[in-house]
This record gives sequence, structure tokens and C-alpha cells, in this order.
Amino acid sequence: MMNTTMEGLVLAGILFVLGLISMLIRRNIIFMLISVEIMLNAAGLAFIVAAARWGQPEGQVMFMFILAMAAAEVSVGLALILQIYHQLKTLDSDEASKMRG
Amino acid sequence: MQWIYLIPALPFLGALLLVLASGRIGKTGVTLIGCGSVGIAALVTIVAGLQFMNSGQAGYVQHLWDWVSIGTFRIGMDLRLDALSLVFTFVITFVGFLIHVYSTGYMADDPDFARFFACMNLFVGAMLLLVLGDNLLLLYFGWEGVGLCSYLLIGFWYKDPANGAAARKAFIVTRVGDTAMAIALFLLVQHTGSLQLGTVLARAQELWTTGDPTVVLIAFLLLGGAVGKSAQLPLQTWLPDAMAGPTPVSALIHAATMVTAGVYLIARTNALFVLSPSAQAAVAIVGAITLLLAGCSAFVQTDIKRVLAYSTISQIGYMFLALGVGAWSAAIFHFMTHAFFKALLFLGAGAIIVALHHEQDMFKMGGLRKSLPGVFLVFLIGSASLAALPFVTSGFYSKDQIVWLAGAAAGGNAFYSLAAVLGAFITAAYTARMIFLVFFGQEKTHVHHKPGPVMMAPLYILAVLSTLAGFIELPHTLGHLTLLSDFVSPVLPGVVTVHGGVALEWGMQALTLGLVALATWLAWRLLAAPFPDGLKQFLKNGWGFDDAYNVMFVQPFVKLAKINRRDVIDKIYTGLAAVTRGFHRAMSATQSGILRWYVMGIVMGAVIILSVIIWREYAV
Amino acid sequence: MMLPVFILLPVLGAFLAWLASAVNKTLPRWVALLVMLAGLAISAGMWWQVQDDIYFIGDRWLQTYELPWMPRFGISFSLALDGLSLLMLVLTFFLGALSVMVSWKEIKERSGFFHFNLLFVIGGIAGVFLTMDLFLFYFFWEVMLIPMYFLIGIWGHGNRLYAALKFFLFTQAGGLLMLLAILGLYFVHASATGTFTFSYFALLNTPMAVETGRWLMLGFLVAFIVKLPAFPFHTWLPDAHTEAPTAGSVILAGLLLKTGAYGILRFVIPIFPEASQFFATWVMLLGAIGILYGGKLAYAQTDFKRLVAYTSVSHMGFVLVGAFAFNPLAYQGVVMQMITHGISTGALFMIAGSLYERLHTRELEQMGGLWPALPKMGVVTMVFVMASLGLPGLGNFIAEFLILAGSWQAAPWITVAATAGLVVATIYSLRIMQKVFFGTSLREYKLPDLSLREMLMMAPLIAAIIWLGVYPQPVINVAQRAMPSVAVHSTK
Amino acid sequence: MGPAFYIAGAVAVLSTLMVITRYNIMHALLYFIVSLLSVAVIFYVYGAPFMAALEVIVYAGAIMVLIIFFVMMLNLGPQTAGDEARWLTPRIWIGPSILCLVLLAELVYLILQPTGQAGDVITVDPKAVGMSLFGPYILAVELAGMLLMAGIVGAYHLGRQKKKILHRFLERTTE
Repeated sequence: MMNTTMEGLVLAGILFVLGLISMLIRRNIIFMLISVEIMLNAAGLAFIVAAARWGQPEGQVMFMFILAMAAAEVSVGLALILQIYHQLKTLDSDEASKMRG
Repeated sequence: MQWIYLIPALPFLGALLLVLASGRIGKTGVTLIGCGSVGIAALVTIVAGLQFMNSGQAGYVQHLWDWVSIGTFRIGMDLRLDALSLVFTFVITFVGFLIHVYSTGYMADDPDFARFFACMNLFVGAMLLLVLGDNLLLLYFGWEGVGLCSYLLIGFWYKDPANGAAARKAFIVTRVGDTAMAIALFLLVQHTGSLQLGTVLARAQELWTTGDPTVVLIAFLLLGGAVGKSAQLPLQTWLPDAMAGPTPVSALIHAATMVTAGVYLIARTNALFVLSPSAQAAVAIVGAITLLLAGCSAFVQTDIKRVLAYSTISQIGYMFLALGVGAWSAAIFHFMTHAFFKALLFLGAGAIIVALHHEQDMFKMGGLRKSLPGVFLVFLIGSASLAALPFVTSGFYSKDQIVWLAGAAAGGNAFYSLAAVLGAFITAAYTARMIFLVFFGQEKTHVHHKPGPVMMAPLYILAVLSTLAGFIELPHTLGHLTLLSDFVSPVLPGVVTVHGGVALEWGMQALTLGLVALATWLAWRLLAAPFPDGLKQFLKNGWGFDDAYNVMFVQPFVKLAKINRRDVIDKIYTGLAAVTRGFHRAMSATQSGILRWYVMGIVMGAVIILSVIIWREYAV
Repeated sequence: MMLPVFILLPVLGAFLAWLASAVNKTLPRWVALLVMLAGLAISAGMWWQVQDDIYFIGDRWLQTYELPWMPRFGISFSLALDGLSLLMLVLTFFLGALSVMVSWKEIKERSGFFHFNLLFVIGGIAGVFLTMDLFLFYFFWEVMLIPMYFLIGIWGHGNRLYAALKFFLFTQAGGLLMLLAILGLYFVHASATGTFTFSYFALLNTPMAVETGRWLMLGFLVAFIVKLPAFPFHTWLPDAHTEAPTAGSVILAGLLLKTGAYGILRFVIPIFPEASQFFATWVMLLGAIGILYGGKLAYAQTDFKRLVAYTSVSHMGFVLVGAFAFNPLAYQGVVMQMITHGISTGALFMIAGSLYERLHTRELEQMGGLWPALPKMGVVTMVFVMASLGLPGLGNFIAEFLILAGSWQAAPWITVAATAGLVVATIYSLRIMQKVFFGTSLREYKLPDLSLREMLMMAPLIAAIIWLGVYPQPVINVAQRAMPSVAVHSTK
Repeated sequence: MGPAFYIAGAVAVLSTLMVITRYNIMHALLYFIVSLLSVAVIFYVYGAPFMAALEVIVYAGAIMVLIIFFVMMLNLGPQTAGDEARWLTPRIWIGPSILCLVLLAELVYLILQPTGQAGDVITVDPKAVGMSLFGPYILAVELAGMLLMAGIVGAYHLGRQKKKILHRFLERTTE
């Protein structure tokens, strides 16, 4: 009943949701960054599965873009975390909630 | 006669000058302007009146300028001199002049001397406009104008809030009647397309047959205006309170002139009332009931001015009765004599009040016969006239005519006669009681200073008039002279007698004479007699009308106003604003800065969107 | 060619006044006064000219002016003057001059910007009264709104920001509805005739479906009765009036409210005759409710200006009753009411301002017994209190009588209710006199009576109100030709 | 699908679970590397060997090492782990877990909808990927390059040890 594509997508979904849970419960900014990476990875998996399903290169192309983006994001994100850590002396993201509506 | 515009213009001018010159011209200047303007107006009236009588015209109309002119609806500033307006104009200017002269003595020490005369002049001007106006709008102009002056003068001593309240009551209660009258005017505009008296009355006869609902409605609404101004049932409550004003004001406005405006109005629009018999009957019934109720109230008052006030209501009731039965000229006759003797009585009362240092309670007077002989004499003459002492007083001739016609005229019946005779009895009783209380018995308050000649002279003149004015119209039994009714006959239809002739008149006269004597004797006997307290209080308060109106209209209005001071409608909008603000609060609370909540929001959104997709695409 | 002058004069004057404040603090008010007087002179001069030959001019329009603006959209700078506009212009500059005089002493800060706003409002109002292009009309409608917001918001009393915002939101909401209705009319006209135009004259005879007409008419009507204001859209008025500076109150009561009445007479009734007839009874009912409700609330107030503000609600109810009676008498009454209410209520606000200058309070409970101290002011107040209760001999009586006499023929029962409003008017009006001038004074006041400047303000007002009361014919003659044809046709 | 997929999938899920439950960042990162490696295996199974290699080299190799170095640079010490232990109470798990499981259920429901025929795994060779990257997607490649450049510059700029000059917005609010 489950074919290959579905199995791969379900796995991607599970990984994504795990990343999401982590994102929601963590207060440490580095952990939140890791959660984002988990979710990005899950999304990449979904693209690969789709590429395999259709036999088209576009899925893999998209994965490469995700990879590039993840790299850039991590570098900028880490730099930001560094700044926050210097400013606030903590990695607690709730401490950085000075923005008030 | 081309000078008649001066008659109302002069007092208006006087008022204007007094207002503009406030405080700059001294007491003499104020006296000159105040009395002079009315005096000259009186002279002009006499000259114009003589010219008018010689000319033999039925009416003279002077067009001054177009007031309001829209298409076919044209109303001019037109003055009309005819028999009816001449009688009223004469009384107003002449009695007005005497009262002005009297006031210079009465008000001599008042700091607001100039304001008093400004208001009085304004009043005379407005009243003259009322009676001289050739159209109902101009009449309404004067009608409201005298209401304003009445308000200003009742509340003349403004420091006491009670005076202010009385003044406002007078204005507001009469305004209720005025509103009815205004609606009558709208009806007339709608149906006759005009308010010009001649046109209206002529068109009325073309348009409506007797008893047509429209004309009946108009007549009833006009009656509403008349009862308001003339303090008849059910709008009579303001007049006794109006005695808060200075006594000359009571004499001029609340006895001689303004309160009889209702009589003038009904007499003026007699054609409309003739066309609506039910309204005319209502006039008579209102008059009959009012004269009895007010007479009873007058009998138990302790304040001398309130006695006279209730007496005025009662006497105007007679005039209404006369109008109601179709005895038009009798009403006008009684108006004239009443103006003389009631002004005399008020001014006499004023002299007493001043002499006793503003004491108005009759039970604190007494024995003034000796200390104020002059006043006693004129007061006695006035009282005799009021009580209709036969043969020598004007009041006898005018009232006798009404008493007789109440039964004998076309619209009359036994009930009216009974009311009129009973009224005469009550009148005599309260008059006698007043005389006994004030002038006889022990002296209870010392006389401070006697009224000077400025005050006494008008009293003497009025006393003479109160006696002589009656002789222009003598009953069938005593020579049958009809000067006045002949004079007004071009304007007012003559009376039709149906129910008995001279014999009835004899009977009525004899009955009245007997009753007056009986009443005087009874009053003397009852002076000290105990009166049931509850009843006395009830009568004294004017049959509880005030309390009833208070509960029915005043209290609910005030309460409603108090409750809704903040305007409930505004709550709708502030409520709307509050909802918006609440929404704003809720939304801004989500901008907490806590990153995880944002993610939570995104997840929720995703869940909801996916749910919607699943529900729409795949569920049943 | 005179017409743009009426708009340009105040607008250029506004900038001039602002510039003048750099030179001298007192110069702006002189500039403003001169501008207003010039406008008054020109408009009154025109009135005087047309007064005599009013019967001989066949055309209704006395002058027109047309300048293409955005021809692609059918928008042009189109002005036209008829009797109604002329009367309103005279009133505008008359009250404009007085409002400059009334703020002579009151405004001490930023007088340049104050007079800029004052003149700009006047310019906007003049534009509203003159323009015959609906787009331009909306433009001017907004132009007069914003400076008024500043007048209330900057120079007002305690709760001024709330009041200014409330005023702005109410009128803006109404204005947006009107914009929708204007655009709707624009497209309906285009689809019916093929030409896209905002011109009043073209839109006047737009053929449209009955339903469409009713909806569009309601859009216009709501905007105008919010401005008027009629029950139940009146609640912005008491706040705005109470918090505004005296000049602001005078302009609000005297002129801004009149733009609502003007709009009804100029746009709602002529463009949507059928829809107006359809809603007439309901609108008249709203008017009658407003008369009684406003009067009752006026009686309950303890703040002088708030009381007068509610009397405005009551008086404007008469306008609504009269405008929808479709009758020459009522129409003339409405025009008279617009003018006389502007004068009498403006005067009452000036008196409130003068009292505030002397006593530093508007609370009626803190006044009382002021007659001995202020006899001149007492007399002046008496005149305008009597005007507000509709005493004959003063202009308001003519207005109210004509309105009621006219509306009686259309809706007797509503007229009865409206006439009962006269009694209510008596009750609240006399309360003013009693609370302020009569009774015993709480303390012995030593107050200066009306100064020469104040007398100079009050004298023309009194003269005008009495003149309108005894000889209103010049107004009636001029307004006669501007009567909407609906009113003429239903003449009996 | 062969056992390789199921084993690798199970490892990926389990190691990711470990990632999200660790208190110590280092442990979490190491588990994450395991997760990435197993995902690389899955890529291979799905006929994308080149991508599997990239996953191992770039993701597990470069990015994760970057983070590890970064954490080491911060020298957080045991108090961070203590913080994590304090923050990650069982209660905090409930809400997010339920919400996310609902989301997962919905996703799975949608994935499992029968849509077309199941296809077999079709291998896409790296050449085809390269052809389309430098063919139709050349512009996107350029953009990705620029993104990386911006990332480097931005990271350098932000990561510099600046003097304690607060941003003007922060300056006002931190007081």
C-alpha cells in the first residue's frame, strides 16, 4: 500500500516534525539553529525523494540550493548568536524579546 | 390713521433706547422715555381712534413691508385698525400708561429701574402688535413677545430662584398652548394658503361647512393657544405663581392685558368658531369650569395677590363663557371693565404691599381702613366692581350681561347660567373676605409710608373708569344702551337670544343682587369660621393641578434627562471603539518578542490550513 | 471670474498669515481679519447686486467658472454660484471674520499656524459651497476637515485629542461612504451614457435603476447627516464643540454643520429625487427624533458649551425635517435655519468663550447671578437664548415656522413632534439664562463687562438676527431660484 | 524498498530524537551528524549518490564542524547544560508535541492519498544535475553564489568583536 515515494516523504515528514518540536521547546539559540537545520534537511530529503519519483534533476538542484542556503544561514546565524551572546551574556532567546508591540 | 404704526413702534423704540442707554440717562430720563413712549402711543391711539370712528370704515389696514413672501404665500407687516383692535389698543395703551406712571412710584427704589421700564415698554409694544396685527403670524409674533416679557418681568427679582422658577413655568406652560396654536396656523396655511385674517376667515367660509372636522380641529387648537395664554383650564397653573413679579407687572400683564389675549384670539377668529360648534361649546365649558374652580381657590388664599390672580382666572373664565355662548361683544365688554377694575385692584394691592413693606399675607394686614383711607376707597370701588355690585359699578353691567346671555344666547343653556350665577356668588364672597381681612379688624402690621401722589393718581383715574365704563352698555332693564356692541358689530357677529327675554334678565339681576348680599354676609360670618384643613389646602393649591403636572410631566422629564445625561447613543460608538481597542490589545499581545510563540503561530497556521484543505478536498 | 477668488483669497491668506507670524506675533490676526473682511465685502456686494434683478435673471446660476483639470477622468475645476451658494458664502465670511475677532485674545501660542488653519478651513468651506464637480467637492470636503482637526487638537481644551479624533473619524467615515457613492454614481453615469464625468450638471440627470439610486443616495445622505449631525450620528458634536477653542466652535456650529445641510439640498435631493421621496418619511422621523432627543440632552447638560452643542443637534433636526418635506415653504425655512442657526449658535459659543475667559469654567453649576456683574452680556445672551427657542422677531422663528408650516403638509404627525420641540427648546433655553445670569451668585464677582471688541462682535450678530427676523425677504428672494425642482413641483 | 532504507530511516529518526532531547550541545551535535549520515544513506538509496556525498561532505562535514567549533569557541561549560535541563521540563513538551503530531498526522494523511501510480526509484545521474544547474538554473546558481558571498561578508561583519557600542534602539530599551 505504501510505495517508495510515500515512505520517503513520511520519513521526511517525521524528521521535519521532530525539528519543529525541538524548535518549539528549546530556549537556547544554538539549539534553535540546529532545529532549523533538521527541518532544512528534512525538506531536502523530500526533494530528493521527489527527484527519484520523477526522474528529473530539478529535485536535486533544489537540494543543492538548500545546501548553499543552509551554509550561508548557519554562518550568518552563528555570527548573530555571537553578537547576542556578547550583548546579553546568555543564549536564552527569551531574553532577546525586548521588542514590544 | 396713517400714524398707527407709531402705536407699537413707540414702545419698542422706548425699550430699545432704554436698553442701549442702560444706566447712562438717570432715573428721570428713564421715567421720561418709559412713560412718555406709552403715553404718546395712548394719545396716538385716541387720535387714530377718533379718526377711525369718524371715517365709518369697517377696518383700516396699513401695509408696512413684506415680511415673508414665498410664491403665493405672502405675509406682510400689516397693521389693522378696526373696532376690536381699537378697544384693545385703547385699553392697553391707556391702562398701560397709568400703570407705567404708577410704577415710577412703586419701583422708585429699585436698582434695576431702567431694566424694569425697558421690559414694560417691550411688553406694551408686543401686546400692541398682537392686537394690531393684520395676520395671524404677526399676532403670533406679539403673542410670543408678550410671553417673553411676562417671563422677564415675573423673574424680575432674579436673585430668588423661586421667582426664576415661576417665570420659567409661566413661559413654558404658555408655550405648550402656543405650540397648539402654531399647529393651527400650519393647518390654516395648508388649507387657506394664507394667514391674513380677512383671507383666512373668508376662505374658511368657502372651504368648510359647519362642523367640518378640519375647522373643528383648527378651532380646538386655537383654543389650546388661548387657554395657555389666558390661564384657563387645564393650563391655568402658571398664573398664581406669576405673582412673583412686581405688582405693576401683575396689574398690567397678568390682569389687564396679556392674559386676555386668548379672549382676543377667539374673538378675532370668531368665524372659525362659529363654523365648529363643538369647539365653541368647549370654549364655554372651559370658561364655566374655570370660573368656578378658580373662584373656590381664590376664597382660601392668604396672599392678597394670589386672591387677585385666581380672581383673574375666574373672570377670564366669564369671558370665555361669553365667547362660548356666542355673546362676543359681552366678552369684550367684560374684558374692558375687568381691565379697569382688576388693574385698580392690583395697583391698590401694590400700594398696600409697599405701605406694609412687602407684606402680602392678608392675615397680617387688617384695619387699614383708617391708615390708608385713599387706598381703601379705591380698593372698595374696585372690589365692588369685581363683585358686580348692582347699578353703580362697571362690573355689574358687564358681568350681568354674561350671566344673562349664558342662559339666553343661542349657545347658552341652564348649566352655563347656573355656573355664571354661582360664580357671581363666589366672586362676591372672596371679594368681601378680602376687604374684611385687609381693611377691617385689628391693625396687625404698621404702615411704613403712605403711597405718594404718583401712585395714587392712577388709582383715582382707574377708580373713575371702573365706575363709568359700565355705562356705555346698559341692559334691557335699565335703558338698553348698546354703544360698545354697536361699535364692534362690524367685526363681531351680534348675539342671538333665544331662551327668554327681558323677564329672564330681570330674574337674573335680582338673583345676582340677592346672592351678592348673601355672599357678603356669609364672608363676614365665615371669616373666623374653621374650614376643613385638607379641603382648604387642596383648594389653596389650585385643585392639585400643579402636583399632578409635576408627577405626570415635570418629574419624568427631569428624571429622564438626568438618567441619560451622558447620552446612551454615544455608548454605541464608545463601545465600537472599545471593541477595536480590545482587538488591538489582543493582536499586540502576540508581538511578544518571544521567538517560540511566533513559530507556534506558524505551526498553528499550517495546521489550520492543512485542516481546511483536508476538510474541503478529501472529507465527505 | 470672481468665483475662484472666494477660494484663493483665504487659501493664499492662510499662507500669508503663517509667514506673517515670523515678522510679528500679532500680524497674522490682522492678515486673517483683512482677508475675511475682503471676502465678506465681495460676497455681500454680489448679494446686493443680485438682490434687485433676482427676478429678471432667467437662469438659476448667477456665475459659473470652468477650468479643465484632469479631462481624461472627466474632472474639472468647475465652480458655480447660485442663490444658495451666495448666501452660504456671505455667512462663511461673516462668521469667519467674527471667529478671527473672537480668538483675538484667546490664542496666544502659535498664532501663525492657528490663523493658517482658520483661513484654510474657510477656504475649504468656500470651496464646498461653490464647487460643481463631485470630485472637487470631495476634495474640498476633506480640505476643511484636516485644519479643523488641528484647530481642535492643538488649541482645544482639556480632552482635546479625544474630541479631535472623534470628530475626524466620524466625518471621515461619512466622507468615505460619500466617496464610494460618488464613484458609484460616476460609473453608473458612464455605463448609461458612455461619458466619464464628475460634473454636477451632467450627473444631475443620470438615468439609473431605482435600487441603485437608493443605495447611492444613502451613501451621500449618511455623509451629510453625520456632518449635520442628525440622530443617531450626533455624538461627535458635543465633544468636538466642547473641547474646541471658541473660534473652532463658532466655525463648527456655524459653517461646518451647514455643509451637511447644503449637501442635502445641493446633491441628495436634486440628483436622487425618487430615492429622496422614498426615504423622506424616515429621514424626517430621524430629524424629529433629533429635535426632541437633542433638546432633552441639552437640558441635562451642566457644561455650557456642551449644552449649546446639543441645541445644535436639536436645531439641525429641523433642517432634516424641512429638507425632506419637498415644499417651497420648508425649503426656504431650511435655508433660513442654516443662516440663523449659524448666527445664533455662533453667538452663544462666543458668549461661552467670553464667560470662560472671565470665570475659567464652563460649568453651569459654578455660575449663577452674573447679571449684576455682566448686564450687557446678559442682554446679549438673552437675545440669542430667545433666538434659540424660536422667539418671533428673531430669525430662527421665521426659519422654524416656515419649516414646520411646510413639513406639516408632508407629514403632519412628524411635524407635531417637531413642534413639541419648541417647548423643549424653551425649557433648555431658559435654563441657560437661569443658571448663568439669574439666581444668587456664589461669590461677589468683579468682572469686566463686554469689552469694545466683544461689543463689536456681538452688535452685528444681534443686528443680523433681528433683521432676519423682521425682514427676511432678501434671503428668501435670493434663495428662491436655487430651490430644488422637487420642492417646486410638489407645490400645491 | 529494501532494508537499507528502513534501517537508515530508523537510525535517522532515533538519532534526531536524541538530538532534540540532549541537554549538552556537543552530544546533540554528534547525534545530528549521525542523523545526517543516515539521511545520506537514504539519498543513496533514492538514487542520488552525488547528493549523498554532498550531504556528508558539506552538511555533516563542513556545517556541523562549523557549529562545533563555534560552540567550543564560546566555551559554554556545564552551566549551559544545566540551563537546558532546567528549561526542558516535561510540561513544556506537551503542547508543542501534540500540535506537531497533529501536523504530522495531517501530512501523513495527505501523503498517503492515492495520487497516480507509484513509480520506482529512478536514478538521476550527477551529469544531468550539472547540466540543468548550469543550463536553465544558471541564474539561480549565480544568486546562490552571491548569497554565500553575502553570508561570508555578513558573518565577518557581525562576528567581529566590536567595542561595547550598543545599537541606539537597544541602548534606549536596556536601561
